[in-house]
Amino acid sequence: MNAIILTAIWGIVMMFGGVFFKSKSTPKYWAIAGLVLVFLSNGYELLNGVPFFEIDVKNMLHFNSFNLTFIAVALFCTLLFFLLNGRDIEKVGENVSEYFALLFFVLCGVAIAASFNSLLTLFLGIEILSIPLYILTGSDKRNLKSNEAALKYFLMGSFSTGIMLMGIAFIYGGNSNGSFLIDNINLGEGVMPPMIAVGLVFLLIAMSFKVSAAPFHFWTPDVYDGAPTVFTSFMATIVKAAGFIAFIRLFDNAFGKTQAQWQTLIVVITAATLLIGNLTAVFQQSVKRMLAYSSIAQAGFMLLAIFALNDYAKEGLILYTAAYSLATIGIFAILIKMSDYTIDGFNGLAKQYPAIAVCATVFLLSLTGIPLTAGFQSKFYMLLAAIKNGQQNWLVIFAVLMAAVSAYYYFKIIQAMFFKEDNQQAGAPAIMVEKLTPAFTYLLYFTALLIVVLGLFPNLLTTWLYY
Amino acid sequence: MNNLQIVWLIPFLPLIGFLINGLGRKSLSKTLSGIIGSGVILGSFILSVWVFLQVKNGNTYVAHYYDFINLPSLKIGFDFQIDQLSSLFLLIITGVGFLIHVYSTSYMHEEESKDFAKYFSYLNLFIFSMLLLVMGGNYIIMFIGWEGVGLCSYLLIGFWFKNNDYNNAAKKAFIMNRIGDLGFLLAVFWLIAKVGTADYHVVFENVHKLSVTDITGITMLLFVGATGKSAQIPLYTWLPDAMAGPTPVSALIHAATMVTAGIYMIARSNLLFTMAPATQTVVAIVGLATAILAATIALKQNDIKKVLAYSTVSQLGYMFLGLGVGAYTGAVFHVMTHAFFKALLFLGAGSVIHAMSGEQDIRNMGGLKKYMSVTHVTFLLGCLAIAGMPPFSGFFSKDEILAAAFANNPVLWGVGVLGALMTAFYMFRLYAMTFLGKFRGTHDQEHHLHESPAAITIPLIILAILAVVGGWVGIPEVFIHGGHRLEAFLDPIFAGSKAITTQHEMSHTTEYALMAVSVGGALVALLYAWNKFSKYEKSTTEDSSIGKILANKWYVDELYETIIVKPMQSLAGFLNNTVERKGIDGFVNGIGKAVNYGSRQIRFLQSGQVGTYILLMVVGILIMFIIQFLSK
Amino acid sequence: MPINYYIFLSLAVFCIGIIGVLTRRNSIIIFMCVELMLNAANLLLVAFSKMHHLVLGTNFPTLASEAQVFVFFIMVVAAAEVSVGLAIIVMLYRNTHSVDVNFLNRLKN
Amino acid sequence: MFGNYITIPHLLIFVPLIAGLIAFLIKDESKVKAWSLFAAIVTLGVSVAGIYFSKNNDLSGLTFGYEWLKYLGASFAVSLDGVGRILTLLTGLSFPIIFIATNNSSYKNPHLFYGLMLLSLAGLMGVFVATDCLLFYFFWELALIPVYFLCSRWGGEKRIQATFKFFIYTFAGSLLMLIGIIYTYLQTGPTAFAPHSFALSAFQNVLLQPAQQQWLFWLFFVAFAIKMPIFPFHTWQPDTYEQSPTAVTMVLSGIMVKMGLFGVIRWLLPIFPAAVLQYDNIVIGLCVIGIIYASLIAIRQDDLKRLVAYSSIAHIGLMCASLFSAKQLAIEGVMIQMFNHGINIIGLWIVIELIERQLGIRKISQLGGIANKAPILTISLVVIALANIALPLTNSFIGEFLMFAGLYQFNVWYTVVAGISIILAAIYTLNMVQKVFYGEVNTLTVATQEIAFSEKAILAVIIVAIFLVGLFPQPLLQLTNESVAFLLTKLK
Amino acid sequence: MGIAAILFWFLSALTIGGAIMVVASKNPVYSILYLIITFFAISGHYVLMNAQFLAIVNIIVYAGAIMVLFLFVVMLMNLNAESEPPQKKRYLFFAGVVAGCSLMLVLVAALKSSSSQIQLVQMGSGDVGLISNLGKVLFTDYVFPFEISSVLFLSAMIGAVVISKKEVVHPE
Repeated sequence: MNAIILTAIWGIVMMFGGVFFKSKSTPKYWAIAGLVLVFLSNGYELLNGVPFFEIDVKNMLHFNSFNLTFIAVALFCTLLFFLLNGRDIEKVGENVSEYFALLFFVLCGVAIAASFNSLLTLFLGIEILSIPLYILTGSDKRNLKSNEAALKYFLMGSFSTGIMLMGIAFIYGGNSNGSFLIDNINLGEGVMPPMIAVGLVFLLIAMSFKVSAAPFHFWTPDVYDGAPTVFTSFMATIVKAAGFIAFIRLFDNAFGKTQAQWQTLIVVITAATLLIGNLTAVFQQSVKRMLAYSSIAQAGFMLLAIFALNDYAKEGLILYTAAYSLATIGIFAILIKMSDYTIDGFNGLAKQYPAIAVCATVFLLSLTGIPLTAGFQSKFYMLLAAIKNGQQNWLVIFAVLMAAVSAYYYFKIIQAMFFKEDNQQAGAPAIMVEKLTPAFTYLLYFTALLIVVLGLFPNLLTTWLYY
Repeated sequence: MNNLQIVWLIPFLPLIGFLINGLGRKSLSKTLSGIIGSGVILGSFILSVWVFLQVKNGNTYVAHYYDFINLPSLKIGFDFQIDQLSSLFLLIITGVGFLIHVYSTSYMHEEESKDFAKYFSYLNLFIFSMLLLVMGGNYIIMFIGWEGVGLCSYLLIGFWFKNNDYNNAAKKAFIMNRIGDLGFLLAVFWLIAKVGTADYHVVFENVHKLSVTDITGITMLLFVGATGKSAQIPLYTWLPDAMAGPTPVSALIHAATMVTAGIYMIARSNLLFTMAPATQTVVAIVGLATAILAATIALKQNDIKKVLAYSTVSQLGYMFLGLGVGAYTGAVFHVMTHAFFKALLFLGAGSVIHAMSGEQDIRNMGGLKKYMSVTHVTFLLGCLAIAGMPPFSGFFSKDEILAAAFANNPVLWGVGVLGALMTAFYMFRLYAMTFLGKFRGTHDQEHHLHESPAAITIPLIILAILAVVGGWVGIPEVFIHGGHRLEAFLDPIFAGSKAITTQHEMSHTTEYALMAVSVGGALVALLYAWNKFSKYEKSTTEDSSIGKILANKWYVDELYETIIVKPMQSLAGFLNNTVERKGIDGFVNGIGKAVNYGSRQIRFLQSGQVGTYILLMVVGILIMFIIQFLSK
Repeated sequence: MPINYYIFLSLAVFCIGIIGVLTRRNSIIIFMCVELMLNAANLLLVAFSKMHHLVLGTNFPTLASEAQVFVFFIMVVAAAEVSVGLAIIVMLYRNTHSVDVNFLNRLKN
Repeated sequence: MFGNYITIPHLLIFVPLIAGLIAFLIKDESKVKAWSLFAAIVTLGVSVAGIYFSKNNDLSGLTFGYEWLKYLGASFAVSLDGVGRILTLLTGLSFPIIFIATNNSSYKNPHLFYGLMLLSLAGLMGVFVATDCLLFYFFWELALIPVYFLCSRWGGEKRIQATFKFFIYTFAGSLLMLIGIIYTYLQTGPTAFAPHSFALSAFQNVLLQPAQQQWLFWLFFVAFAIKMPIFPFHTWQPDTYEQSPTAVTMVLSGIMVKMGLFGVIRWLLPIFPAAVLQYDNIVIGLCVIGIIYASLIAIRQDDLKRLVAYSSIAHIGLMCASLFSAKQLAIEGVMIQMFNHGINIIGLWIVIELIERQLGIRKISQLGGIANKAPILTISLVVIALANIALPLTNSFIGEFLMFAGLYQFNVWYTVVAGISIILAAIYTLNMVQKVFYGEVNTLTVATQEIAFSEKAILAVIIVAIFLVGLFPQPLLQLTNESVAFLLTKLK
Repeated sequence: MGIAAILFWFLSALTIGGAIMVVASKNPVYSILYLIITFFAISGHYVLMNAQFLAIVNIIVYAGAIMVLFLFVVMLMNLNAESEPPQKKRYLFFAGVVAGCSLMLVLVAALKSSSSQIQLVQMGSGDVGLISNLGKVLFTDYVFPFEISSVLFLSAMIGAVVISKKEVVHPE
């Protein structure tokens, strides 16, 4: 609750700040300060179970350790993102303060989507999270790619909103309680009435769209590619993670007992997502676009949690979102500083910036799922959950084979950094667009270290679920 | 503790010699390495004599040193078995070995000092391995020696490693030996699987528990091993090629000792073979066939060492014939006499080659009688011995084998005698072409001709004496009552076999008649060859067709090349180029390529047009609904 | 009225909206078709609300109002979406002088 | 030694790990060489101490499990049993040898090179001492990563593709194994803290239906088969060996392939006995095909490294076949042969490295006559090569003899076919010796010089090891006796 | 057939007809006008179901505000039938139609057997849809969503500003 209220308020603060802030870099500090505040207040709520604000939400929001932990993760990752990329947000355009305001609103949406307990709050949360993103995607107004991405995102996003509403309507119509509350939708184990089933499929499709699962992923590569890179980093991590948390909450709490009746769908979606994400990523030359596809691929793995729907799945999903977000934010933070976004642009990075290259390697290894990184632990949990579920073991095997494919494209970057020579010709542009500040470098170390620590002791995170 | 426990010294001394010569080859002078090399063998010889005296009265002793392998299901001790058979072989190996070492000090004197030392170290290593082979108390230790001698043979054949032909010969010897070794090993595995051990005495005690299949299989495989080591059909072709090595090596390894390892092994396992009549028949037939085949080839060879090599193969064939017909004593007897006269012949040939400055073609020799009298006389004695002329040693041993063959099956005897005739013929062809007539070499060579130094001639003389008198330990009953001292001596070894075979008692008349036929025939062949080839002139006339086949060794090498080597090479090439590269690796890479290809194709889904995207999404929605509602 | 009539009516409108999205290239019209889809959902929700009210209304008088409030929120969201969407379309039009969704396809593959 | 908290297995992991991290900081080439040699020797000391101090053979003897992922039932449990001891000894012995042998090679960025080498040492040690399946998997992957970097950074021309193939191949295999691990884990019983357990003992006692074992078996086996490698999963190997820097090739072929065998011994045979007995014929059949296949291909190789690579495939195939025969003799043979093969093949690589470093070539067809110039080198190679083809009194003979003897008890015909490799091995080895060392020198080899003292010394160490084990194998056999006995009780 | 039924069928026909014409009209301005007709028809449905508040909001917000905005933009851009981008690829057109119709078919098939077909919709009566009732609910039970939707509007507002501020275009 704290997070929802405070992010909304701080978003307004940032909005008005735009009028008063003189320097271009002031909003960043305000934003960071606000975020720290939100993070701490959320932490307080997580530890004490009591929010600052006593608001009767009529059971439309529900807070427990699961979603509070996730919100904490999301806030923490955003904080890291602000710290690492604050300067880059400033470079996107002139309305810096507004960007931060929008980011806060997105966070508000994230918090709502993570803690909804009614289809209404789910819908509102997702919209609050989406609409600012349409704008952020198009915020690089001078760039036609950004324009195109915004249009595509917007059109397809609102299309999926239509789908989702249709689903909500059928769910509402189908259950005889006449309620949008998740608890009331909760069905028995019997055969679903057709209306519920139709609504469920619509909702499944809409949620799949939000988490960019195939075949509803088409917006992802283009939007991630076209959006200003800083915002891609944010979208691909925190927002997508929130989508997953909403997804699993909805399908676990509302439809968990009838899982057998819709599991086939999720299997098909998971398999398709893994296949398309990994396969298409292989060919990409642009690292940014490759990461977009890789985010689809990672979504495929996260979908295993929806497929499994057990305790391991929930623990694992939190871990996965954290691991994936940290690594992706890290790799994007480096990518933003590169002058050339193609894989060849990374050639010889290790020679000129060995420490950065090592950090990037840690991020990529984590994304691949090599032990000692958080990525391994999260993939491990996903597999654990999926195998525990016991159905469709071929899907698990398929998933790991696709993970092997993913090693192929992640390691292409590692190869470029370490084993290839940089462009030695005179007049060739430098690898990095600007000199890296020590703070940036140390933060990067910190992120990498965090990934390793989580890789060794994932319980540092999962233990909060049982707080 | 039995004082025979120290027999470990016998192989240990050559090992020391090997190590000293091997490690100190740069610092040792030639004299010193010669003395060390020969001295250690002399030491072993003296010990062997002592051992011989210990076991003369029928004692046997197994010396256990340590547990080589000690597992719950298999115990193999590092054991030496000292009995009559091994002590006899010890004497032959160390005795003949010592003579050949002495001979080598002179023969190899032209080598650089480090090569000289290397040579002696190899020779010592060979003696060490050979001693392990015959002293081993179980099949494993025997196998260690068995492969060890193969290795030394490889090293010594390829001693002049700059020459690729020599290397090829060495390689061929090793590989063919290994084929046999595989058979040996499989037999040992079989034994271990069935008996649970490889110790001789345990195996022989439990032999009655084995089924006929087992025994036949084991003995067949052992015999395969023997064909490799002892150059029998089909694995004999390496031995003539092995003549690439220095001549003393040929004398020691490829005539006197190593090649008789197969006979030793079968004699050692006589009980097994006796209980496997089928194998015995095979052994006899293969032995005889080898004897005849090699003899025919030897008829047309012109290289002095090649003739001797084929004669070795042929004589080994006789030994196997003996083993096959159950005349174990005869076979061992022939091993002994053969060791004397064949070593003598090889060393004599070496002396000739030495004098001829490396020339080995007998067509370029002739009339050497007058230049090298000692060599000539000793060589002649050797030839008489191998031709089976009484009372030279070869007569007695060969006669014993042939007599046993006759008792078994007269056909075997008949073919055996035919081989004996050929032996007499080609040996005297060799003798005549080398020593009689007039010299056919270059003027330069003639100028160099000389008798060899004492280090060469003395071993020749000693061996010649042995070649003459060596057979007297086995004078058959028909001549002297109780004359066969060797048989009595070896009786403890073969008693088990004798107990279960029926003895064919032949009348003395028959025996005399058999001897008369073989000796008479050999004498005729001998005189014919003497007469014909002492007047040999170089001629360019083509051989007759059969002569050509014989001169080309029945084209067996070519046959092997065609049916084994070439197909194997092309199979390997096929596997390497096609199966490996295109097949398996192609498949693995194909997965990668397929992923790449799929990636290139699947990206076209991402057409960049919103319309298409939404269309695909709608199709996806349709599919979802169809799965959900219509798939049931 | 049986509820099925409303369901099929809504579905018809919804599908027409989808067909519009699929067949038109003018981004404004596509957007309008999306609005059509939203309205289909609205109509359905209201119909369901009244359906539930018929059954439950006597015991829970305010229960069925939930769906109508929901529709209200959908309209809110739609309004917000429209403002953003039109802003984006206008921006695009300013840059390219086209409202064709297929005009820009720099981002692909 | 240090009480209950730091035991020898822990030291085996952490000494090289910490030393490796320190090595990253030492930029000076000679210093980092000295440091890593020192660290490797200390590790060797620890592994020797491990043999000395851990006489009893049960896996709990030296175990101390730190709580690690307690709620998952995983712990940082390490221990040394017979197999572990023999392999840690091999690993401990190999690294000093490798460091000394390659002391004269200079690498770009030596601190990275040696740091990564030490890290891979730590990873390997971890694999051999882990008694917790998750921990095992951790180390299993971790050993791979440094090697990947080593090969790709310091390897030959086509290193990137070759290593990449190797990496993806093994990674895919290990992921499949991970599925198997998780599935088995979910079948284990609860512990005090967790619903299931990753402990080795739990895995060994898990009750699996034959149907479950059947597919779990393949998941594990594929991972191990790729690592070993077994025909037809072997094609990464020759390329990788060829392209890697020789020091890394030594690690790969000397030790890393043993990971696969070790995996079979520790994790496959005891856990899925029913499936092992069901599929033994298929696996052994594959192995036997591989033995002959690889030996035949080795005959046609022109590159020294590829030749040794294929010979290694053949040898490993025999070891794997023997393991699956589940006969006491055969498994004993494998145990000792793992050690011997490591020593021998490292010896072979050293010789190849010495040739390549001097002449810059390793094509058999280009070499020749080296024996004229460098007799010590030649003798060393001949001895090691002969040991490699299992000549009696060398170490390999013991192993191969026992393996064949055991395999024979399993099935005669497999033994006969596999036995042909004895002959084929002689063919390719002698061919190689002849063409590389004998004959006359040519223009490319005329500059060959005799090797330096340190290299002689290291080759001497290897040769002494070869003969020592060849003559007195019993102590090494003794080491693994009880492990084998345990394995056999599982396979009954 | 009662008056309600007649009205229902009429309004339904109007709704669907309007919707079809939205899609089918070449001229964007006509599309907008047909859309307004559709919205009015839907509002009629709301009235029919006694959801008065929604009927009014629908007309004010949708047909009024939103559609006017659309119209304004279209006029601003001076879009007409000539400037309309043609669907060049016929197969895409047919694919779209076929896909949409199939979806309709599948959904109808899925819901045809719905047990709710016998359930009736309360027409003309029932007071849940009255302004007073809804207002009460909105400001008591639904006050949180109501407040939080202000965030939505704020972000939309900021967005519109951020997006619409004029900046110089450098393509690519």
